[in-house]
Amino acid sequence: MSENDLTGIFFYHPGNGHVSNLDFEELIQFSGTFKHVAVVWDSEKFPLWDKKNLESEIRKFNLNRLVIAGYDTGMIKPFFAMVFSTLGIPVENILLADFMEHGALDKSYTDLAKAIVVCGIYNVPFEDAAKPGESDVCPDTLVIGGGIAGIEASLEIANGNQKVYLVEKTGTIGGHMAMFDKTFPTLDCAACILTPKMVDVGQHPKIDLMTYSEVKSIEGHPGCYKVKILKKARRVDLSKCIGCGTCSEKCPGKTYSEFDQGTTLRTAIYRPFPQAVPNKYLIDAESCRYVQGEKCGVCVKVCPVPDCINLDAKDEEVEITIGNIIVATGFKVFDAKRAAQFGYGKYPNVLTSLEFERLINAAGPTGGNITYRNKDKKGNWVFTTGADVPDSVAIIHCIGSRDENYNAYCSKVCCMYSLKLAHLVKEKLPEAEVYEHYIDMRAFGKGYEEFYERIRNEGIHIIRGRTATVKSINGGLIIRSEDIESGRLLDQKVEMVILAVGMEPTDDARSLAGMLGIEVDKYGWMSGINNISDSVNTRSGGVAIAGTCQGPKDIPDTVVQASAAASRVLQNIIKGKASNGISSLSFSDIEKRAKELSTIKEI
Amino acid sequence: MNFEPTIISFLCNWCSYTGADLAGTARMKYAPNIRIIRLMCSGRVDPTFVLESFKKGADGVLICGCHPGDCHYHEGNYKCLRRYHFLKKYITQLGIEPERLHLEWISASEGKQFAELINSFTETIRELGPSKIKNVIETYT
Amino acid sequence: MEEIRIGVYVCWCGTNISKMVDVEDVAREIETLPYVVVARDYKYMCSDPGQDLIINDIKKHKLNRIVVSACSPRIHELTFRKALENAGLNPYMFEMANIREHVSWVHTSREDATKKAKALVAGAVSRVRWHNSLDKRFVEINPATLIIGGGISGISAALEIADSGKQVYLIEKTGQLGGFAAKIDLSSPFMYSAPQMINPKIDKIFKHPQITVFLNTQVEEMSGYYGNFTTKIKTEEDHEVELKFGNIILAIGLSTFDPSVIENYKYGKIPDVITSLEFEQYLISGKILRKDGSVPKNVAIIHCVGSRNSNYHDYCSRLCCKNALKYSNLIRAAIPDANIFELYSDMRAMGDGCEELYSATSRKNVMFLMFDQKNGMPDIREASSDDNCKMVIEMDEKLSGERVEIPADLVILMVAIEAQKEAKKLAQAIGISMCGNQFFIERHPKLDPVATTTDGVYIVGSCQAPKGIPHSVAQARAATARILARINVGHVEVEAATAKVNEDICCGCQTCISICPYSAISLDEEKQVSVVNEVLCKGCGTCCSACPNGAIRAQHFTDTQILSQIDGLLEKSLQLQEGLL
Amino acid sequence: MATRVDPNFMQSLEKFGVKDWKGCFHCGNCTASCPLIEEEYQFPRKVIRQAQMGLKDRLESNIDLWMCYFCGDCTKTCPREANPCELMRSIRRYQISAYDWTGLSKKFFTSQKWELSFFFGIAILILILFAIFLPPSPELWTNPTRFINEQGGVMINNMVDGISGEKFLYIIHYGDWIMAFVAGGLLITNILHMFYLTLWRDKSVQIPFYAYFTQLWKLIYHFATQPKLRKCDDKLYWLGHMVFMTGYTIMFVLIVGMLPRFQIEEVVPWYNWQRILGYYATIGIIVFLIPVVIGRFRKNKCKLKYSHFTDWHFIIMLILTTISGILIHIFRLAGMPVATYFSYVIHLAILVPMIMIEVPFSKWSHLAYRPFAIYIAALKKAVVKKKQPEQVPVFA
Repeated sequence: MSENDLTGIFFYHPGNGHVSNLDFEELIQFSGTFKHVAVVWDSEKFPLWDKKNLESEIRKFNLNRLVIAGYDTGMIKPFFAMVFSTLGIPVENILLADFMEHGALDKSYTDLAKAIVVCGIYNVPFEDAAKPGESDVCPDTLVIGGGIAGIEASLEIANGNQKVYLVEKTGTIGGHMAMFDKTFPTLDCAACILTPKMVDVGQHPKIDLMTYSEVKSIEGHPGCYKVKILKKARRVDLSKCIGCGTCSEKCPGKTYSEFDQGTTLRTAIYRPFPQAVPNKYLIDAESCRYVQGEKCGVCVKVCPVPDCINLDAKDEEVEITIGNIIVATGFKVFDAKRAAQFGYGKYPNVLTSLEFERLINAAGPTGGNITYRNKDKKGNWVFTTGADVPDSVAIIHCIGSRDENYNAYCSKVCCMYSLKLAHLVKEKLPEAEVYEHYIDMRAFGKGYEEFYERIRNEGIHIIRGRTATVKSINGGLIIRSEDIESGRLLDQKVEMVILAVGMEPTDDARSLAGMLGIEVDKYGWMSGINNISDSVNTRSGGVAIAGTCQGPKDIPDTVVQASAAASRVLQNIIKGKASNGISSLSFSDIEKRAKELSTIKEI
Repeated sequence: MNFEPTIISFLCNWCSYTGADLAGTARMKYAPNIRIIRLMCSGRVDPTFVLESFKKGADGVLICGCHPGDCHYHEGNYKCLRRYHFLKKYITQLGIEPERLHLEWISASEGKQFAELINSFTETIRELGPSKIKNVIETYT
Repeated sequence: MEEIRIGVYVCWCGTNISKMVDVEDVAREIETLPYVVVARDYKYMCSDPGQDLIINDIKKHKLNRIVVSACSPRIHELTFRKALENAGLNPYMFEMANIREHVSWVHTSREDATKKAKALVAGAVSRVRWHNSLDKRFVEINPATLIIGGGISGISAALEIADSGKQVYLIEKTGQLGGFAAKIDLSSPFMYSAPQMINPKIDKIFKHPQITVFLNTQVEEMSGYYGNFTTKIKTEEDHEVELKFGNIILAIGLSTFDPSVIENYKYGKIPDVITSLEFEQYLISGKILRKDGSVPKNVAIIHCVGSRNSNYHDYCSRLCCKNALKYSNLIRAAIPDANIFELYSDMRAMGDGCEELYSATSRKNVMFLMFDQKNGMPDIREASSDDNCKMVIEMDEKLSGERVEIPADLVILMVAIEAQKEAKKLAQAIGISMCGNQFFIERHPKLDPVATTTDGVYIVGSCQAPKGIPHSVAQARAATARILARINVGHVEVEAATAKVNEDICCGCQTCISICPYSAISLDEEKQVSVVNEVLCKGCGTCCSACPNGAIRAQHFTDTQILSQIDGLLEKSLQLQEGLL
Repeated sequence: MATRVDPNFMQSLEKFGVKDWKGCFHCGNCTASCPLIEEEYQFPRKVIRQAQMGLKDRLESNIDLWMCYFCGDCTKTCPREANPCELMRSIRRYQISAYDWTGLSKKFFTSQKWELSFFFGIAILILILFAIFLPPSPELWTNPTRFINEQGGVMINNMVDGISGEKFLYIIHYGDWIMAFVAGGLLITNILHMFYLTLWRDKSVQIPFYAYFTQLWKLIYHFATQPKLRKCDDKLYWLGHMVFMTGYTIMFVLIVGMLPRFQIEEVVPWYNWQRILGYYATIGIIVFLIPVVIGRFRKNKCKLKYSHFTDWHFIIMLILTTISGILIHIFRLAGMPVATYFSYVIHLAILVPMIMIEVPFSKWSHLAYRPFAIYIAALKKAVVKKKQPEQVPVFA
């Protein structure tokens, strides 16, 4: 080996951004042991922006290659590239060994970090060196979550003639999309495009649909998992229920409807919504008088089918064997009560966007009429049909998103659905004034910008400037914001405020991810192997993620990701082999392979 | 009382029908005088269809297809265009004003153009008044 | 001949239809038409209970023709056909009347709309009488796949399919694989090295036994049909090769906007006004320098060049904002004391890690200045000697309301993403449609974003709409899921509504043969009649209207059916205009 | 005419105490969450923008900044944690230095060394002046009873050798006047400069002469009652600040304006007006300062989170002045002439440089700038109001 092939390593650990307790000292010591590594620098002890110094250092050690290891390595690459190019060393010889890219997030991944550095030192692509082994695969698949992502993934696999178990926590599939009224930017009615898919799932001979069920435990390895599924007591026999609804008419137990976002009341024995799949009733233990120990049982008496309702039914547990798992658990909406300045929960006519989706939906609480929310006799907040209609509605963007007090990330869809809601308000109430208060209008997808243009021309007031407060005055609401483009302060009196709430990971995302060996990011979104080149596969091999459990996204992106996850599963099934996942590899495996593949000869 | 014409329209499935659907999803408003028949291609528009429509009482016939070069079946719209010119001459000989038959290219993204077309064509027919051929046929049958 | 029993179902579609159309009245009136046995209305016909309603009625009333009057058949025809099948009825005994997209959503008078709805339903009823049973047909699927375009989408799709052991033909028009991803240095927002990501994949492609790569090759024409396509290509060595494959993935990627048409930006006139793509070259070479070799002190980055403006492109190119943020960070690293300006109109930093990148960038002394993309595009001029910089950008800054000038030594234009120039030609060769802006159009923008209206042809990556690497990869995989599923099943059902020759009437004039765009018709030399190849026939019906004898029938679109529909539509009892009576 | 942006301006503001400003993405939340904002004032976002872009002229002429009383509401809800409040305060420091034509203010704000040297320079000058011209009488040690009056208190004006009580009193009195004249003179010229920067420089604005009188009540009203502070912060803080401010003013008036009637040989009973006012002022200053100091250590309030060194200097000088003042009083009552003399000298050695720094150049000057800013804003408004009818055709 000639002197020219000496490698330098620069460890970069920026203090901001990444909260990592990775032991850089150990890594620095470790990388110094390689013979062709001439020098190891530590960013904390290196005069980073001094080009003259770097030039002389490179000359001193006669470096020809440089590995930048650590976090955000790309961020400083141009600095080294500028120096390399002035010294006449090929810039391609700067290699990034990014810990973030390959998933070495904290101290528990020190070995992985070492492996990443070794690949850099040997000039071997990490994915070539870190190639996990494969196991035989069981052809059945488990899909967790029955929203649009789960539906799409299940159909995709089942259409390939493979068995799918679809496990859904609630009583029906459909997820959030079923709650929407219209979808942007085509204004397709969400139910019109979704319900046929739901029906397909319900009828597909290859899909075993398990609603009102949860995954309890998972054992095994990629290609063969034994999964215990808790089937919560539905108390209504799915095979017997004819969905007539007589039970619900007579049921005395009342509670807020989850599907309608609490805008309506439902009975204890209920069907989540009229197009639910399976279109059968179930009993919610919390609000059922009988289950809560009171004397009841009306539903059993009125049910026309004998032995259909069994109020004493118990939860069941089933075990299935599957080879691949797709996680599509979705998101939850930001709890608007956390941002008290907007008055949600305090003023009845401050609504979240999802509540408004229900309100404006033809199947919603008022049959699609926009009315005020009032207190009824029992003190419940309900929308009353036939009441007055608001003549001014404000939509406030970025509630709980792009805000370092809550969630720093952008929820991606709020701008577009807000525009859609504005359009729907204008359509239903042509006389009403509609205001949109936004920071940056993020109309990014196909046809979105055109949609934005169209809404702008519909007479909707689109105002740049975040609203700071919502207050109540004389029954109306006063929203305060700055109109940034004219530089004026606006105190607007409106009658209804819609808060465009962002997306958050579901409450059980972390525990499920832990059970499956999936990484979650600092917010709780699940992450794939690599956020750029592979956001679907996960470290644990047999598990793929799809949809909004990976991060906020719109419906097309969700559908695409679901299909992508299904592709991974189908590929495994067709091959008959499943990858064991990076987490199955040890440091020495990767090091050994990197050495074998290396084109750099050791001294 | 204003004359409200009845117009039969033949739309190709891939471009024009989709364009008409788009006019709907975009809630563009147009005159309610049109009756749409979906065909797979404007090339399927048989001269008989047009003549029968007039015979049975249509005041106007509108044919829409994909823009030249965009035909889902490569060149069906060109075939249609040829028949259209021929038909125009033919109906004139029958005593029907040639303006009552119209061909227009509407793509899948031209919802707006579709709505505007319907409005302007309806207006044209309204100005022409009821089709005289109807009375002729009624008299002789 | 069996007795004709028609069931008619009028959908409310929530309030979508019922608001403008008196659906109950429609059902009531239609019930009086001949052959109609039942006519009902229901809130959501497409829902499970709605479909059950039809199925139960078919059994109960022995219906053998069904009309559903609801939304566009493009949305739900298949849904209801399936329901008919479930009830044991041939799916083609069905007709849909579109009273939503074509009635309730476009009209303003409830009276007129109801009248029109009645006419449309009557048309459908009188048409469905003449419907015939058509049989399902299956086509074997060739397990090989053709992928056009060797960018990141094409590469990902190729590897995905080939890794499951299926043959892939990868065609690339240039001399190397990698596409746009190979022209950039670092990916946004995480700044991972793009060559380190894509080069191993390219190596893998060339080594893969299941992938045949054709470089410097273009597809001129395509024949065949879903499951069995054929194309002839000329390889680099001028060999003519015939490829047979079952599915096509179009991944032809993107090109960029030429900013010289925007006069304000003086691209091509001032040497140090460069495009984002040129700047990527600066980054790859490690030389962020002006054309005269000096280090720029002031760097300005202008967003939305050619995007979001009706003079150029209406759409948002999606990637420019996050790439611009990337550039700011990288320039800050390369020239720590540079003044960096970002001129933007909306900061569209959405998606994983982008908002965080925006936040981090603004904390690195980057000055963000907002302009109006429609009416206030900045002006670049060469600086005078006392300006202490090479160029001056003048603009109306929207956040402050001031007119300001910005010193610049290097200006980077974030150019819009455009469709490939040859996209249109390719679309015509393969038979798929395009949007107004030359991107390929997908089957459904929400629920079917990678399939096209032509079965077996998929569009992935930026040729569908501008998108970044993660989304392109995901789309490539989404398409492969579909293909792998079909290959795994081995065959697929095809359209049954094809043309059919009545040999008794056919005189063998061969008009149809010359007119068929798919060469699906041939002459039976012995009988001297035309014969239709039902797999090749796509059912356009052009031949039927050309046949002088009426010997060819376009099944499901027969003359009788269409003429009866006209009859129904003009039914006098349902006429709009009483003056005609 | 386009203004050139200055990307490095914000950096230079960091010395004035700007913190966390970089994250701002101009959502407008701060402006909208401000309880004080009125239609015509545009802050804090607009101010942040002007600062970010380095529009110096705009900032110097920006009167709206003074309408902010630092309640911290904007900082609390800022989505990018850009701390608009601190930025506003820091830019006010920048403005004070811009109003000051001598350039000393800028030096004081940006360099601790400068301020301390100035302080000690004047303090030592005072000590030297005392040592040379007003040295203690040796009898303070040898015959202390000579300096005790009938009530048992020290006769404060007779402690210097060879100078009669009356003469001593008037030397100090005129000394005070000189100090007040210099400090006040500087302040007044700075205020005039403020008028120039914010009002007169813009030639398009013509203030009708009568407006200067009709709007004068605003100056006095806001100076005396600080109604905006009450609207902005919690009432207790306003009350504390009010007591502090009045105490301070009373003390100033007593010492500078009427020293011959305040600093008298006779020890008056506790209920005498002089002592009552003195006690009020002392307690007022202390009661307000103690929680502020504790707050600045604990950083328990938004406005107390970041302390610029000039804030600490001001507080320390004030505390030392107050303590030395209290000591004079105690020693005097206790009949300790030596201690009284030295605490008197030290008191002056702290007080004089404090006044010289704070009144024209530093934090204290907000006492003048704020009400004047409100006055100027009112004048501007008067112009706007007057202009509008002119645009209406006369013969309409």
